[in-house]
Amino acid sequence: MIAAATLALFVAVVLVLIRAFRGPSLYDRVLAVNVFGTKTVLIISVLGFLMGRPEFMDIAILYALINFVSIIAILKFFRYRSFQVGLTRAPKVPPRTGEGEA
Amino acid sequence: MAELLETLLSWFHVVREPVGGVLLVVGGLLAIVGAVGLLRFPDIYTRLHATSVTDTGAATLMIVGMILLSPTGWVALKLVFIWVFMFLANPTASHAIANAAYTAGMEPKIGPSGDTGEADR
Amino acid sequence: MSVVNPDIGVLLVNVTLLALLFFVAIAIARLRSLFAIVMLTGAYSLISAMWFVAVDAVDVAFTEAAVGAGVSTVLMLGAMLLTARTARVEPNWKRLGPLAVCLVTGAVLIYATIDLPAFGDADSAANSHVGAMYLQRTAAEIDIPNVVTAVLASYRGFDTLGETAVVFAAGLAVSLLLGFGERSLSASHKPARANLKGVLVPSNKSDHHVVLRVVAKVLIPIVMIYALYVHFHGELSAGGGFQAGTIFAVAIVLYSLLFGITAALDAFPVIWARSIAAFGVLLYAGVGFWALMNGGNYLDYDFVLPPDDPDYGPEDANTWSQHVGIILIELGVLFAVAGSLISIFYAFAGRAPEIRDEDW
Amino acid sequence: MFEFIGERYNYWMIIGLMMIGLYITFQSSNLIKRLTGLSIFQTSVFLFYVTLSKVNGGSAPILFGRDWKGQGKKAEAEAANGATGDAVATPYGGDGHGDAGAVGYGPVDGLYETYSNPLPHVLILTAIVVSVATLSLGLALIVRIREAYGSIESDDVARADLETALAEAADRDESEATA
Repeated sequence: MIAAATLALFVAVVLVLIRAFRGPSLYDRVLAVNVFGTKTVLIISVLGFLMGRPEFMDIAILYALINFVSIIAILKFFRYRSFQVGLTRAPKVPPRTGEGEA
Repeated sequence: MAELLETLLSWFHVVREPVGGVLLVVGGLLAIVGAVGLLRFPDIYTRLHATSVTDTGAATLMIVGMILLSPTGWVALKLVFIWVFMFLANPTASHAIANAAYTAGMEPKIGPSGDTGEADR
Repeated sequence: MSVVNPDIGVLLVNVTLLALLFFVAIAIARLRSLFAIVMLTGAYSLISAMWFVAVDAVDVAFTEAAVGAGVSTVLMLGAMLLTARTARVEPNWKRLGPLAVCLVTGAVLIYATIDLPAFGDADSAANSHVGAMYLQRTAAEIDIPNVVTAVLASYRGFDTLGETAVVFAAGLAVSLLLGFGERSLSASHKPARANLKGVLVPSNKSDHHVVLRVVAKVLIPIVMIYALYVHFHGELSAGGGFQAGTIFAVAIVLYSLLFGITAALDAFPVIWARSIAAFGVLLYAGVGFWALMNGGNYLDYDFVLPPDDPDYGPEDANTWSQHVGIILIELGVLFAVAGSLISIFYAFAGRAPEIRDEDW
Repeated sequence: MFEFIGERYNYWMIIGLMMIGLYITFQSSNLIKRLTGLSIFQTSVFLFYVTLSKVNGGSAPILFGRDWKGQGKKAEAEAANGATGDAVATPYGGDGHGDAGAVGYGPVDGLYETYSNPLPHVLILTAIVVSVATLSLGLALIVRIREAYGSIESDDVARADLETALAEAADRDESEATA
C-alpha cells in the first residue's frame, strides 16, 4: 500500500515537472514548482514510512512551513520590481524617508 | 462503558493498517488527478483550480492515512502539524499566484473547448 | 513497520529521483529565461532533498530543505532584480567546443567508475574505517544518538569551525561589496507596478494583500520557534545549528518581503545581524580556547567542564562536558549562519534596483 | 551485467549531472546562468559523496533501538549481570564490519543495527550552507559587474575591458609623443 502510494506520488511529480518544463507563462512555472513543493512534503513523509523509520518528519514540516517564501518573493519580483517595499500599507513606524507604497 | 471502549480500541487496531493504506492510495490517486489537471487544462486559472483543490484534498487523505499507520504518538503529532501548516500555506501560495497573474494582465481563456492554450507560447 | 523489501523500494526511488534530477538539469541548460532557470533550480533542490532522504542522509536533506526552500531562490531573484532577466542567445557553433570537452571528460570519468565500490557496499574503504569508528564510539563517548551531530560538533569540530568562518567571511564580503542595506534608508523609492509588458498599471484594492499579511503574521513566529526546535533537537534527531540558522534567516526574509525592508530593519537591525554573526564565530573559537586554558587540546570538549580530579586526562570520557561543549558551539554556528545570511539578504534587498526596461 | 549497471548507475547519473553543470559553465556567456551551472556542478559533488556513504540495508546514522536505549547505566547493569544477550557489544573492537551473513551487509562491530556512514553527511551538510554563502558572494560580484559595465554577459565585459585598455594605451602613446 505504502509503495503504491509512493508510486502514485512519483507519477504526479513527473506530470508536474512536465508542466514546469513547458511553461508557457512564468506563472505556470511558479504554480508547477509550488505544487511540486507540496508533493515533496508528502513524498518525504511517505518515504519515512517506506523505509521503516518515520521519525524524520521534520524535513516535511520545514517544507510545509517555508515553501511559500519563494512564491512571495516571486510575487514581489513581478509586481514591484523591488524587495524593498512592503506588500502592505506602511507599518506604524516613524517614516524615515519616502518608504512604503505610493 | 469501559468494555465498549475496549472493543472500539481492538477494532481500531484491526482496521488501522488497511484503512490507512487505502487512504494513502486514494490520496495518491487524487494527487495524480490534480497533476493531470495541471498538465491538461488550458490556462493558468483553471490549472490553479485543479491543483489547489486536489492538492489539499490529497494531502489531507494521505496525512490521515499516515496518522493511522504511525507507530508512535509523536509521529502522528508531527503529521498533524504538517497538515495544519499546509492548510495555512498552500491556499496562501495559490492566492498569491492568482493575484500576481491577474494583476500582471494574464487573460483567462474564454471560448470553445479544444483551445489548449499552447498557441500563445 | 515491515515492508516488502526495503532495499528494492529504496533502489527504485533512488533510480527515479536521479533520472528526474538529470532531466531538470538538461532543461536548465536549454532555457534562456533566467527566471525559468531560477524556478527549475528550486525544483532541482526539492528533488535532491528527496534523494538525500532516500539514501539515509536526513541531516543533509534538512540542510538542503532549509537552504533551497527560501534563501537561495530569494537571493537569485534579488540578484536578478539588480541585473537582468534573460540570457542572450548564443550562436550554435559556440556550443560545439564545450560539448566536446564535456563529452570527453564524462567518458573518462565513466571509465573510472569501473574501479569504484558498488552502490551500498558496506565494506568499501569509505565506509569501513573512520566512519564505522564514529558509529561505534559515539554512544559511549559523546552520549547523544545523532552521530552526524557528534561528528560535526565534536570529532571534527575543526572542520566545522572552518566552515563557520567561511560562511561569516562570505557574509562579510557580500556586505562589503553591496553595503549593509543602509542604502534603502536613503533611497526615496517609489514602487513600480508593472504588468508583463512593462506597462505600469494603476493601484487597486488587491494591493493590500490581507491574506498574505494575516497568514504571515501567524507563520513567522512559528517558523522562528521551529528554528529553535530544530536547533535544540539536533542532538537527538536530524537538525542542528546550520539548519536552524538558515531557518531563522528565512523568517526574517519573509518578514522583510511582506512588510518592507524598512520595517524589517526596524525589527531586526543590521547591527544585530552583523554582531551575532561575529559573536557566533567568536563563541565557537572561544570554546576552543577555553578548553585550551583548562589543559586540554583546542576544541577538546572533555575539558570544557573538567572535574576537580588531578588524574583527569585525555583518556577519560566526560559526556556531560561534551554535551555542554556541543551546545555552546552549536549556538555559535546558529548565530554565525543566521547573522551572515540575514546580512547577505539585507545587502541584496537594500540596494535600489537600477534595472533598465530593455533588460526587464 | 544488470547487477553491474545497478551498482554503478548512481555514479553515471552523477557524472552526467556534473558534465551538464560544466557545459553550462563553459557555454553560457550570461554570468548568472554560469553561476547556476557552477551550483549544479557543486551539487553533483554533494550527491557523489552521499552516494558513497550509503550502506545496503542501512538507515539514517541516528542511533535507535538497542544501540541507543541499551547504552548508559542500564547496559552496564546488564553487563554486570551477564545478560547482554547474543551479540556482545564490543566497543572499539575491530576496525570494520562483522561477517553477518552476506558480504557487504550487516552492522558494524559492536552495534546491533546497520547505519549509513555519517562522515560524508557531515562534510556535505556544512558544504551546502557554505555553497549558498559563496553563491551569494558570486551574485554580489555580478551585481557590481552590472553596475560597472552595464551588462552581465561575459563577452560584453571582455570587449569593454579590451576597449578601455586600447584607449588607455592610445592615450599613453599620445602623451609620450607630446612629451
